[in-house]
Amino acid sequence: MSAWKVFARGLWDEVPLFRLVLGLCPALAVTTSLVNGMGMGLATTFVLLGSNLVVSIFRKVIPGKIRIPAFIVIIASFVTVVDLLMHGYTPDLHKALGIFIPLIVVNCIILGRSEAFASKNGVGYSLLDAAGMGLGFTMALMILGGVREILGSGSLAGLPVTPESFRPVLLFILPPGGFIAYGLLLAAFNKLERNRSAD
Amino acid sequence: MFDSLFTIAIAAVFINNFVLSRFLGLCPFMGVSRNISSAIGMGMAVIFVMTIASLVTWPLYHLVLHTYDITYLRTIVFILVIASLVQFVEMALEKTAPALYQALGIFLPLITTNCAILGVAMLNIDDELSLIESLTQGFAAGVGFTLALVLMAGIRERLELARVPKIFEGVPIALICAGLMSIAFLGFAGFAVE
Amino acid sequence: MLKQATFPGGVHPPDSKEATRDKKIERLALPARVILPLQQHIGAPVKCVVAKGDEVKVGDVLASAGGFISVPLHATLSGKVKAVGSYMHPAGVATEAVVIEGDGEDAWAAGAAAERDWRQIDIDQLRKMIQDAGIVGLGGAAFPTHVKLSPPADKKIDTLLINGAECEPFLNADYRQMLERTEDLIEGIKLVVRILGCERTLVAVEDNKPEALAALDSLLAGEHGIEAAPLKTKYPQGGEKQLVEALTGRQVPSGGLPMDVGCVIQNVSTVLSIYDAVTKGRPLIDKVVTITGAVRNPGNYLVRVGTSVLDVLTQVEGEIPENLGKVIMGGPMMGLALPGLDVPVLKGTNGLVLIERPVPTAVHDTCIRCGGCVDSCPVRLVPCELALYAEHERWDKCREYHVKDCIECGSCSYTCPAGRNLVQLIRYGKYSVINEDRQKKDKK
Amino acid sequence: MADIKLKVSSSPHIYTTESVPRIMIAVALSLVPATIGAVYFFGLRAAMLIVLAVASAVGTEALCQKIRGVPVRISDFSAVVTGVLLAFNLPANAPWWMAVLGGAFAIAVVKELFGGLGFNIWNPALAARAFLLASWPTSMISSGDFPAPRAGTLSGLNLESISQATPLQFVKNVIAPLLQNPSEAAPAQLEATRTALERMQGLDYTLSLFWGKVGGVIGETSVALLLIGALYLLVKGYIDWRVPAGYVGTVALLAWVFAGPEGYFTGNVMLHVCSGGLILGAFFMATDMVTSPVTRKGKWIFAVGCGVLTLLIRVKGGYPEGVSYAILLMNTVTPLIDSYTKPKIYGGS
Amino acid sequence: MRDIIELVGALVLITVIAAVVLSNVYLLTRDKIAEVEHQRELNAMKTALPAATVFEQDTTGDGFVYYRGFAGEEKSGEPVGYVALALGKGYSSTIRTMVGVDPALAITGIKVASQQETPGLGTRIEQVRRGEEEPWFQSQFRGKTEKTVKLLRGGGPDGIEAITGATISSRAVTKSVRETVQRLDQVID
Repeated sequence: MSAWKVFARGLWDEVPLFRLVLGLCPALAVTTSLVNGMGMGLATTFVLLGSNLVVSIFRKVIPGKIRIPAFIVIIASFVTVVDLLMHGYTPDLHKALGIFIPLIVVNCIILGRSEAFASKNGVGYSLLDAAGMGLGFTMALMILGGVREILGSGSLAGLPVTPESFRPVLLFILPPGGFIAYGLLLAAFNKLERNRSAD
Repeated sequence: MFDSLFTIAIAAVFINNFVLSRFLGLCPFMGVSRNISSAIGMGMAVIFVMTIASLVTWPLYHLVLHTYDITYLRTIVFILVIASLVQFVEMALEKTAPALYQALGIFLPLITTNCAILGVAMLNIDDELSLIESLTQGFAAGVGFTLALVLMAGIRERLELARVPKIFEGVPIALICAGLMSIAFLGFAGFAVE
Repeated sequence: MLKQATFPGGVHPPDSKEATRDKKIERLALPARVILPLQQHIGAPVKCVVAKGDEVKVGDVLASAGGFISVPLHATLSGKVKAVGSYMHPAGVATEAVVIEGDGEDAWAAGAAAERDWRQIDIDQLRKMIQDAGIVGLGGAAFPTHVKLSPPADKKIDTLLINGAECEPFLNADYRQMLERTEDLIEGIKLVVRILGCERTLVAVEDNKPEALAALDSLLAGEHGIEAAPLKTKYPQGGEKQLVEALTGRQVPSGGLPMDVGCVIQNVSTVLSIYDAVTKGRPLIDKVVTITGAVRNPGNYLVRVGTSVLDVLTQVEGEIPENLGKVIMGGPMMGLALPGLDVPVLKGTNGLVLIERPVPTAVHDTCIRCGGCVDSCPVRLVPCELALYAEHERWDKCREYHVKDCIECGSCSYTCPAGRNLVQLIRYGKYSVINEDRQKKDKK
Repeated sequence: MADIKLKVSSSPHIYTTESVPRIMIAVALSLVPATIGAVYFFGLRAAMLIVLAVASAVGTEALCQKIRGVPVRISDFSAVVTGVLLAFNLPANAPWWMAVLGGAFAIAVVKELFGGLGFNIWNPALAARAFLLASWPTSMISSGDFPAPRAGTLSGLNLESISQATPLQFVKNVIAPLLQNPSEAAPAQLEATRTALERMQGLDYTLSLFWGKVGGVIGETSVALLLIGALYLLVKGYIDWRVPAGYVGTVALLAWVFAGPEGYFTGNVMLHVCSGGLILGAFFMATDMVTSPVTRKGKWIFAVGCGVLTLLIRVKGGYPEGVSYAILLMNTVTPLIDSYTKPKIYGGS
Repeated sequence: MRDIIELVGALVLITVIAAVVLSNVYLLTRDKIAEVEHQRELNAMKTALPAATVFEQDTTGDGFVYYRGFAGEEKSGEPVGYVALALGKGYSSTIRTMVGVDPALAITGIKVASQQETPGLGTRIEQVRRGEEEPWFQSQFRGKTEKTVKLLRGGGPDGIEAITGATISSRAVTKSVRETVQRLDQVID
């Protein structure tokens, strides 16, 4: 497989959230705004990069039987690092994302990539894979966050983008709106994909 | 004391339902809600593990991590504890209660990656709850999860027979359902529990 | 008189019986030819004993019983066997049938038409006579009657129910026979009681037939253990299970028979056929059929079994109306829509209902879950959901929803405002499940 | 002769004269008295909201059916009913676009995404109301914002600030807090509150609720007009009496026991029954066939559940009326109720 | 058996390495985090009591925490006011509000530190109107005293105007602020 393919897979064909429907909890909980979505996406990407890197380096040393717990420890370590760094340097974002930062540890995407990819491939490919998946996830979160922020708050990245007469649809920044917006986006994605495969 | 426990329980089940308003445990919520009987099985397993996880993580945090000022290890410790707990519960059940193991067994391995378990353990700490309050929250969160899951399963069994547009089949319509359920649960907002 | 008995559920279609209610039974002239499908009952197949060219007289055996759960078939016309071959059956499939061309003489086979006193005959002999006369349940099921009259020793029968409910709209065949042959009917009932040895007999009649009830009441006044039982007019009051529940409060266990709760049910026409067979040595060769609907001469006619519907209608109507859209053999709720007119009247035929073009059809909508079908189902199924599961071929769910208990009465389809083909879908589910069961059994 | 073509179909060969459009038209007709009432009470603005909601619902239905590639069946009137019921749940001063968006949400998201008529899980009108309430809360429930019907107001209560709140809002937002924290209020204010409360117990007040002299959303105003329509549906057999009976009965009982201002068994039953949209909800929305159980036992459970939740929300919850959320919550439970209340089949063990 | 020991050993090793790495990251970020938290608190206190630049924490015998605010660089002399945290049970969360008073117990300002009320309703306690600098609801509290901190239709100098449709949140803030002012009254003499 070409390096580009490894990278690009996460951006479209296997984009988490729209294609694999993984990592739902953070996707819905924190995407009330574009920035939150991006923050969560980047934090996840960081953990993905780190865990894929470490796992692929030590993939031949880690005994198969304790593979999963070992991966979990590695992932949890990177999550803690992100948690601490964000607390120190992006305190507002850290506050907004709350317990969903430590919960990155149970995001199935990360363990999934360690298990399915990094434990079987070299460092370079594993990093590319992590970058692709991470960016795909970030992108998806940003789309979801962006849509919800525009509709629910009338702003994007905190800046007002709608005319003053627009009265934001608060539902979209409430929990039900998260589910509904995601459901609609997912269907839109299915539609795109069907059109694409029909061509 | 009893009042505060009641408040915590009602909040976790209805007002801030773990699934529908806190967005915890969504993967199993989507994955195991296709039929009612497995939803009940999964729900029971989650209630069980959540309660035990609350029971174990609380002292661990307050007596060990906090005492030695290594609270930053919380994530790593909790996830390991929960993972081994699930393993242990699975083995113990198999030995002592084979019938229960038969019923819950297949769901237990799925629970390790259920963020609601880790989530409740962390919320117990963040909300500064006492041990008994943590236990209550753990149990109630499990009940809330089960409630949402079983309701969803009932709905999805009916949806199987509905003429849902193609692009909405499967997860998208389930998400819309979750959204409408969540709208219905807004009715519990602002409950004054004394 | 008993309190008007009934069962939960059911529907109230317009009874449409006025046109033929007061029409005396008329005997139709002999047809030129009869078509007699060999298999006219549920059970073991018969063996054809005639061949093309054979001369037969009325009452001659054409096919002999193929076992205990089987009855012979008799010639209903004297003449010549014209063919033994494949002919269209009212159900729309071609089946093996014997065709007799009449000689116009109506000569009876030897031994027929002898007068006998049933009180003198031994019970086993009676059963044998009933089987030999080719008698099957005439209420519609066409199950060999002698079998129902031979309960296993471990099943104590305490109640005999005579089914005169005739709950199908339009039909009056049973009603007319109850009025015109009341005494024969009562004799026949006593005959059956003697075979079964039961203590109590109820003659069930819907309360829209007060004259029949009155006639029975007056003749039964002095009788011990036999009484007329008025039923609320409701479809499907004449269903076996519904009758048992309405009159005895018992429920036939799922998958079981009325016998399991100590009941035997015989239709009014069946009882009269038994009476004719035993006392007159007359096998089942003709049948009272109500002809009604879009016809000029509605009435109740005594028809030779095997007469083609075309012949019957030509005789009654003169010529077939051009705008004829549908012919139902039986009642409109459970009857068969005929594929054409060249099909024979069968032993179990009790009516022909003609419908003009354009044939009214249901508008098909989606289920709005009104629950009407749930309230109307006499066996308490949930037809709306069951039908959806059958539509999606979810046999596991069909089982869970007890699809095999459906009696196919059609109440659900009748009552459905969305015009859903509920009973049709459920029937599909039922036979698929039964097939699945059979395959599983075969594998073992 | 032999060429006569007979129609072959499987039994039964006769059908009821009922049909889905007939039922829906009857429901729409049953809402006519209350609609006339709404226009009388709130003027042309109410008429405009109703028309917009109906137009939006019907238009959305046609559009969705076009997109889905199924026959357009707006003539079954179900979208009309949804539109009217949605408008009935709006305050008369709601902005016009809320009626439009609500109608579109009800049909597109709550009904057509599930496959259209018969497949939706939630009552479209109520879900749309909840959507509007969550999205633009200030336009939906502001206290003091409800226009009073022209036939009279609550002004006799001498508390200017609440003169146009619905009675239950008044009880929840004004009376209850005052009685809980008497220290916050001036003695005169407290006295006035007590008087108001007493007045609300009286027959005169109940009658004014019954005839429609008290503010609220546009469809709930007159109990009398709603009951005329409900009676029509009951006589026609299009709604099952069990649902409204169980629902209203439960609310009445629980209100008497638990909703008293001064302890148990002092609740004002008529206030809880005749206001807060209970009659509208119990007769016209909880009875929605599609979203309520099909079995009789299930209907009882559904009705009692609605009653319990309604009163729970009124007494303990954040909203003063509770009817729409109670029904939506029970809609959620309906599939489960249905699968656990299957009747015991004939001859089953 | 040896297998198991090896496996457990490997896992322990991984965990220990992880712990060591993490403790170093922790040490690196600890001060920064502490500073961030301190700054956040300080900002809230400064909004509540703008006249003060430094604050001194004190705790009463029964555990009530409050701060004295001083105008200069030093925590000495007469305090320019006091700050304490008010906790009020709102519609769907506990609303934490920093309350500042001057020595005469007139409110100098309040700052809602955290809340999770209903968006669009309760959250309007923090709403800043277009073209304005500070949240209009909170700014009403400035200058109010224990007597005038109460909900009043129309607001004005004698009361607080509640947020339309969010009476519970409004009352929660108002009530908790009033109680905190009362508490401070007992503390300062």
